[in-house]
Amino acid sequence: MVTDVGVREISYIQAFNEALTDEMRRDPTVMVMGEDVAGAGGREGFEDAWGGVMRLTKGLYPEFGPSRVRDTPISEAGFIGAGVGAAATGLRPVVELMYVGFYGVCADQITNNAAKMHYMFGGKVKIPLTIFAGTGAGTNSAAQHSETLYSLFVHFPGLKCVAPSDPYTAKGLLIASIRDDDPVIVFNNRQLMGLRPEGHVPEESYEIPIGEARIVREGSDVTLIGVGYTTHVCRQAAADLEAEGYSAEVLDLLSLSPMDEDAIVSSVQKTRKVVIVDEDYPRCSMAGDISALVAEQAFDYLDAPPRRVTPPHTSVPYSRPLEALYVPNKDDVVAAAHEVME
Amino acid sequence: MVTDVGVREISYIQAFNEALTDEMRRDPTVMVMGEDVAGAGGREGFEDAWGGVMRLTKGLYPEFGPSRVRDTPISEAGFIGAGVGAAATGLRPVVELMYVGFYGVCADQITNNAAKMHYMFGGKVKIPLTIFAGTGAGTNSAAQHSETLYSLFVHFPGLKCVAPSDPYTAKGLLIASIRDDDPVIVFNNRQLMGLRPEGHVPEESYEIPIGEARIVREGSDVTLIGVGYTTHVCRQAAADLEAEGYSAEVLDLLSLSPMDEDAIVSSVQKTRKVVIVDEDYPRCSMAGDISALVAEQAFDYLDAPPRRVTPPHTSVPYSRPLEALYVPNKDDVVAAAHEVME
Amino acid sequence: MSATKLDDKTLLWMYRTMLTIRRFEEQARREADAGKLRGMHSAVGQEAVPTGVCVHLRDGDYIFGTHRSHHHCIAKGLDIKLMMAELLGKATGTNKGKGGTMHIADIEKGMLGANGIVGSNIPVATGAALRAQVQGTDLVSVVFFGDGAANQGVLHESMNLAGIWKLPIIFVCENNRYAQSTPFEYAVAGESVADRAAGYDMPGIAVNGMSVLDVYEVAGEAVRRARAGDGPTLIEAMTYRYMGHFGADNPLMYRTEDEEDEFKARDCNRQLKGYLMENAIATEAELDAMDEEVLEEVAEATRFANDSPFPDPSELTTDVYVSYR
Amino acid sequence: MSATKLDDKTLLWMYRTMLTIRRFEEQARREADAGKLRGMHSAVGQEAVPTGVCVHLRDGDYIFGTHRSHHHCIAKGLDIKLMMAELLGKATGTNKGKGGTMHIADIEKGMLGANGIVGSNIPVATGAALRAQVQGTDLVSVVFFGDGAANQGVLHESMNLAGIWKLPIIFVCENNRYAQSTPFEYAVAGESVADRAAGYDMPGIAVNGMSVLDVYEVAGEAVRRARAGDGPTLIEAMTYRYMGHFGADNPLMYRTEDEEDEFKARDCNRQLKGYLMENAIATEAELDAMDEEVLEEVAEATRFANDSPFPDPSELTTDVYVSYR
Ligand SMILES: Cc1ncc(C[n+]2csc(CCOP(=O)(O)OP(=O)(O)O)c2C)c(N)n1
Ligand SMILES: Cc1ncc(C[n+]2csc(CCOP(=O)(O)OP(=O)(O)O)c2C)c(N)n1
Ligand SMILES: [Mg+2]
Ligand SMILES: [Mg+2]
Repeated sequence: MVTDVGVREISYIQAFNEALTDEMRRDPTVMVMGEDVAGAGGREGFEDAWGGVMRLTKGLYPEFGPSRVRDTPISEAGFIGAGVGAAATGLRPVVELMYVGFYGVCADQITNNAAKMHYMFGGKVKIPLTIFAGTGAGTNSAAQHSETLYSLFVHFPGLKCVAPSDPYTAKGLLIASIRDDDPVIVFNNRQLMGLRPEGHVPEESYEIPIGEARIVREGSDVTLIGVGYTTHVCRQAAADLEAEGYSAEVLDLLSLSPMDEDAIVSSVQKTRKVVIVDEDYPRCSMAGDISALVAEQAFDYLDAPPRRVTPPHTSVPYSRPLEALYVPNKDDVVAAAHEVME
Repeated sequence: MVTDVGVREISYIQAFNEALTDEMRRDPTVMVMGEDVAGAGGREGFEDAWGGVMRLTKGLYPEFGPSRVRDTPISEAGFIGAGVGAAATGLRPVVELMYVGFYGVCADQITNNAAKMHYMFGGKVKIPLTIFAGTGAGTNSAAQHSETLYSLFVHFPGLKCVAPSDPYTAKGLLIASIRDDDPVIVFNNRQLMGLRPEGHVPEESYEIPIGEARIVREGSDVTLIGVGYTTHVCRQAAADLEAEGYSAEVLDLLSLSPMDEDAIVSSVQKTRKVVIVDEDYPRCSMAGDISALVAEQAFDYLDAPPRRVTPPHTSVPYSRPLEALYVPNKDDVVAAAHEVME
Repeated sequence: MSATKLDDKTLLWMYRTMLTIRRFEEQARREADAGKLRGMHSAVGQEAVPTGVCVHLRDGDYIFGTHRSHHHCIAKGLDIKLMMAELLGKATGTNKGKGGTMHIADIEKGMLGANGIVGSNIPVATGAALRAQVQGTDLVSVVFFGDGAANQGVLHESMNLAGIWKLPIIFVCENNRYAQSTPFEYAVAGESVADRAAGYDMPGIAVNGMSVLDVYEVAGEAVRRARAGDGPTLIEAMTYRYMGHFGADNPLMYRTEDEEDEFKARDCNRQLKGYLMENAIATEAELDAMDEEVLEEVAEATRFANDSPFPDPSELTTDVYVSYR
Repeated sequence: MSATKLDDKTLLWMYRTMLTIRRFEEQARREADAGKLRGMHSAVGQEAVPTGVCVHLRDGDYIFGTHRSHHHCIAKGLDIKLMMAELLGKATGTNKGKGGTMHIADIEKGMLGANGIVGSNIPVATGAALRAQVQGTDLVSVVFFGDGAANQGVLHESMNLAGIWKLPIIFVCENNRYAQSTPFEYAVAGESVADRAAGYDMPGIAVNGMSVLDVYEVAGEAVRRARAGDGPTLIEAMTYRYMGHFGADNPLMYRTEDEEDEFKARDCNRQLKGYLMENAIATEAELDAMDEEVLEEVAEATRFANDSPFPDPSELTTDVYVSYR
C-alpha cells in the first residue's frame, strides 16, 4: 500500500532491513543466519540485543522468532555451508558474512558448493541462497576489515553478485536477490550505510532486476562508471566537472555478475571516453574487466584509452591519512576525466 | 658442477623435484609440508610411499627425514597457517596445496595472513613462504579439481604468483620462489607435468627472476600471450600460423604478480595486435588484466582490439567432449589471431 | 550383537544392496581401466556402512557423500544405469555427464551429492538438517565422510552447530584407516574420531563397519534420536577399502598384505551371506542367484551407459545458472 | 591455589603489568572516545590471563593475539609508547601506523601480532611451534583466542596438528563469556572449551582467569611440558571483559548488571593487590605509588603518541613486499 505523498527518504540500513522484513513476511521459507543477527543468542530479556553489527537485521527476531532468525557461532564455513544445504532442500536462507574479508574461512562453501552444485548436478538442484557482506575502507579498520573483494566472487561462474549504491537500490536488489533461484551475494559498502541521500524509497515491495546497470546522470563528454560506493564518488566528480563545463555521464553498475555489458558499451559509444572507478584491489578486478570490455567492444569509438581509478596494489592501511589516500575520491576521478578528455 | 654435454631433457616433475632437493640441501631452513608429500606418515618400511600425488616431492623424506619433510592431515588451513608462522619465525617452508580448487578451505591463511602481515606489521616481519598448487582442466576431474584460479591470488597485494610453462622454468622459478622473502605461489598445470618438451634444463642451480616474462618465439604480425599451459597452446598456434605465412610472437608470462608490463607492452607495440590466451575463468582474471593493460598502455599502437581466448563463464564439466571444448586450444587461438589480423 | 528387529525382507534388501555395490564397483573399475574415466575412488570393502545406515531412511531424508560415494548412492536407491552413464560422462547420467564420479547426485532420491572437496559436504548436510527442523518435519540428514576428513575444521564447526541447535543429523565417519596413503593413526590425534563427539554434546559411537548388522543397530538408534528431536550423533564405522585410493594405485606401497587379509577375512558381504544362510533366511543357491541377477543388472547398466550419447556441445554452458541475463 | 614458587619480584612484576594494562586500556578508551581511533576492543578485566602466562616466557618464545590484544602486548613487554602511537596511526607506532589496534606486533619482543580474523592466528602460532621443534630449540609458542574463536574450525585443525606432532604450544582460550553479544553457553556445544582437548591427545585445563596466581600455576606447567617436548596444552581461562565488545557499545544490552558485579567483585587487579598486602610483600602505599608511576608512564605514552607525526604519504605503498619489481 502506497501511503507516501512525496519523497520517502530512509537510510540504506532501513531500506535493507525493510526488504528483508517484507520477504520474510511474504515467504515462510526465508530465514536469516549470522553472528549476532538477533544478538544475545536469544537470552531471555535480551532478545534482539544487536540486530547485526550494522543493525541490518534488527527487529526480525521479535517478529519471526528463534527458528527463522538464528544467531550463529563464529563458524562461517559451518553456517554458510548450512545455508547452502538449507537452500538445496527448500529454504531461502539469507546469511550474513559480516565483512567480506572473512570470506577466507568459508570460501570453499561459497565457491565450491554454492557456485557449482547447480552445474555439477546437471541443473537438478537449485541453491536460492543470499549472502550479504560488508565491504570497503574508510572506517579506520585496517587491512583485514576494509576489503572490497567482490572481484573474487565475480570470477566464479555460478555466483551472482550485486552492489547497491543507495537505499533505493539496496531494497530493490535485496528483494530480487532473495527471490532469485541462484546464489547471490549482496555487497554493502560500509560508508553507504549511514548516508541518507536524496531519493524516494517506495514503501511497497519492488525488485531491481539483477543484471541491469542504471544511468544515474546523463552526460555526453565522458562516462564515469561506479560500483557501489564509488558511484557516489562519481556523482560528486560529475558535479565538479559540470561546474567546469563538462558533461559527465554516470553509470551505476549495480550488478557485477551478470554485468550489463550493453549499458556500458552504449554509454561509452556515446561519450567516447571512460573512467572506471572502483575500490577493489586493482589486479584481476572489476575495473580491469570493464576496461577490457570497453577496449574490446567499443574500440572504434574510443577517443582515448579507458582509464581506471582504483587504490594502488596495496593492502588497506590503518593510519587515517594513509587510508584517505587509498580510497578513490572525487578529485582522483576529476583528474582522470581531464586526462581522457584532453 | 656442469657435467652435461648437449641437451639435458627432463620432465616438469623431475625439474621441480630437483629444484626442491637442491634448495633443501643448500639451506637447512627449507622444509616441506603437505598431504602425502612423503606418504604413509613415515610408517616404518613404507617411507616415501607416495612423494606427493604428483610425485613432486618424491625422495625428499629419505634424504631429509621426518622433521623437514612432513606428511600432514587434511587440514589445509592448519598446515598452511603453520607455514605462515614457521616462515615468520625463521624457516622457509614449502607447502603443497594439492589442487588450487582446495584454496577455499585455507584462503584466510593465504590472503589475510601471508599476504598482509608484512604490510600490517610495518615491514618488520617477513613471510618467506612458498606454496605450490596444481591447476588446470583436461584430466576428466570435473568442476572442483580442474580450476586454475591464480587470478584470485594475483588480486591480493602482498602475494607473488608464478606459473612455469615447462621444466626449465619450473626449476628456475621454484628456486627463485624459495629464496624470495615474500610469499610466493607456484601454479603447476597438471597437463604440463607429464610433458617432456624439448629444451635444456641445466643440472646446476639457477633462478629465473620473478617478474620477468620471456619471449619464446619472436614474430612481427601478432603477439600471442600464454600463461603456463596456454604458452604451450600458443606455441602450437604459432606453428600453424607460420605455415599460413603469419609471424606470431609468443610471450610466456611466467610471473603473474609482479607482471612484466614492459615486456607485454613492447611486444604489442611491435606487432600491434594481441591475443591473450588463458585457462582461468574469464571474469576478473589475468586475461582481463592483460587486455586492460594493453588497451591503456598501447592504445595508440593497436591495429585491432585486444582479443581474449578463455573458457566460457562456466564451471569445468566432467564429460570429456565438453571438457575438450572448455580449455582453449590451438584452433581457438589461430581463429582469434586471424580475427585481429584482419 | 542382536538383530532381532530385522525382518527377512530387510536383511535381503541389505544383502542385495551390498552385492550391487560390490558388483557395480568392480565393473566401474573395469571401465576405468579401459580408459573411459579417470580418478575414480572405489568403495569395495565399505559396502556395509551406507547400507546399514540408509536402510533406516525414508523419502525426504537426505544423504551427503564424498569423493568416494558410489556406495552411498546405491544404498540410497539411485539407479545404477544412470550412475554408470554418469561415470562415462554421458548425457543420460544422473548429472547429465557434467559431474562425474565425484559429484553424483539425485535430489529426487535424496542423495544430495558426492563432493570432491574433503569435508566440504559436512556443513551442507547440517543445513539440510536445519531445514528439516525449521520446517517442523521429522526428516533427518546423514553425512558420510572419511577418517581424513575428520581433520577438516568444518567438521568441528558443523558438530558444534548441530550440538547447539540439536539438529537431526547423523555424522558418519567411514574410518577406512587411510587418507590416500596416510594412516589414520598418524593423522588423527587421540585414539578415535568418535571420542571427539564428547566436546559437542552428542554421543560418539565407534562401530564395526565390517558388520552391517552392527552398523544397522547403531544407525537405527541415531536415526531415532534425530527424528525424535534429540539431536545429532557421531558414528565412526571402522572399515577398510580394498582397492587403492583412486583405484589405480597400489595400496601395498603403504600398508601390509597382512592387514589387508585381516580385513578381507571379515568381508562384510561374506559375513552377511553367512548370517543369512545360518539363520535359514536364504539358501546359498538363492543368494548366488541373487548375485547373478545383480551382475546382469550391472551388465545392463554398463550397456546402457556405453550406448548412451555424450552431451550435446551446447550443454557446456547450460546449468551454470537457473537464469542469467 | 599455592603460589610458593613465586618470588616477590615476580609478583610485583605481575602487579605492575596488570596495572599497566588497566591504565593503558582506560587511556586508550579516552583516546577512542575523543575520536582518534575507531573499533578498539578493550581488555579491561582480562589482565590476569596474559600476565600469568607471559611471566613464564623468555626471549625467543612467541605469542600470538586476537583483535583484543593490547593486554597480550603489554604482558609480553611491548613499549606502551609505541603501542599508543600505533593506536593513533602514527609513524612512530610499533607497526609504523599501518596496522593499528587490531594488528599490533613486535617481532623483537616476540609478539607476532594481534589479528583481526577470529581464530586466524591459531595455526600461525602452531607454525611458530613447529619452527621451534624443527630447529631443535626448547622455545615455545603461545596463542590467545576467545570463547567465540573456539568455534572456528581452524582451532580443531591446529590442535590436531599440535597433538600428532607434539608441538611446543599452549592454546589459551580467554573465555570472557561473550563473542560480541553472543553468550558462550549459547554458542559452544558442551560444557566447556577445555573438554575439547581430550579429542586431541592433550590436557585441557579450565582455570579461574580472574586470579593471576591460578593462571600462573597452570600456565607454568603447560610451558614446562612444552619446553620438555611433552607437547601442547589447552588452557581455558574463565574471565570477563568489563567494557563493551568494541568499547563504545553497551554490554547491558545482552547481560545483567548482577553478572558484571559478580565478576568485578573478583577483579584480578584488586585480588592481587590484596594478596601482596596480606602477605606483606608490599604496603598499600607502595602499591598506590606504583599505580601513580604507571599512570605517569601511560600519560607519557599518550603525549608521545599525540606528538608523533603521521606516516609520510609515501608509506602507503611501502612494505607491501620485501621486493617487487
Ligand atoms: C580439501 C581437500 N584436500 C585434499 C583433497 C585431496 N584428497 C582427496 S581424497 C583424499 C583422502 C581422503 O581421505 P578420507 O577422508 O579418509 O576418505 P577416503 O579416501 O579414505 O574415503 C585427499 C587428501 C581434497 N579432495 N580436498
Ligand atoms: C572470521 C571472523 N568472523 C567474525 C569476526 C567479527 N568479530 C570480531 S570479534 C568477534 C567476537 C569474538 O569473540 P571472542 O572470540 O570470544 O573474543 P572476544 O571478543 O570476547 O575477546 C567477532 C564475531 C571476525 N573478526 N572474524
Ligand atoms: Mg579414509
Ligand atoms: Mg569472548
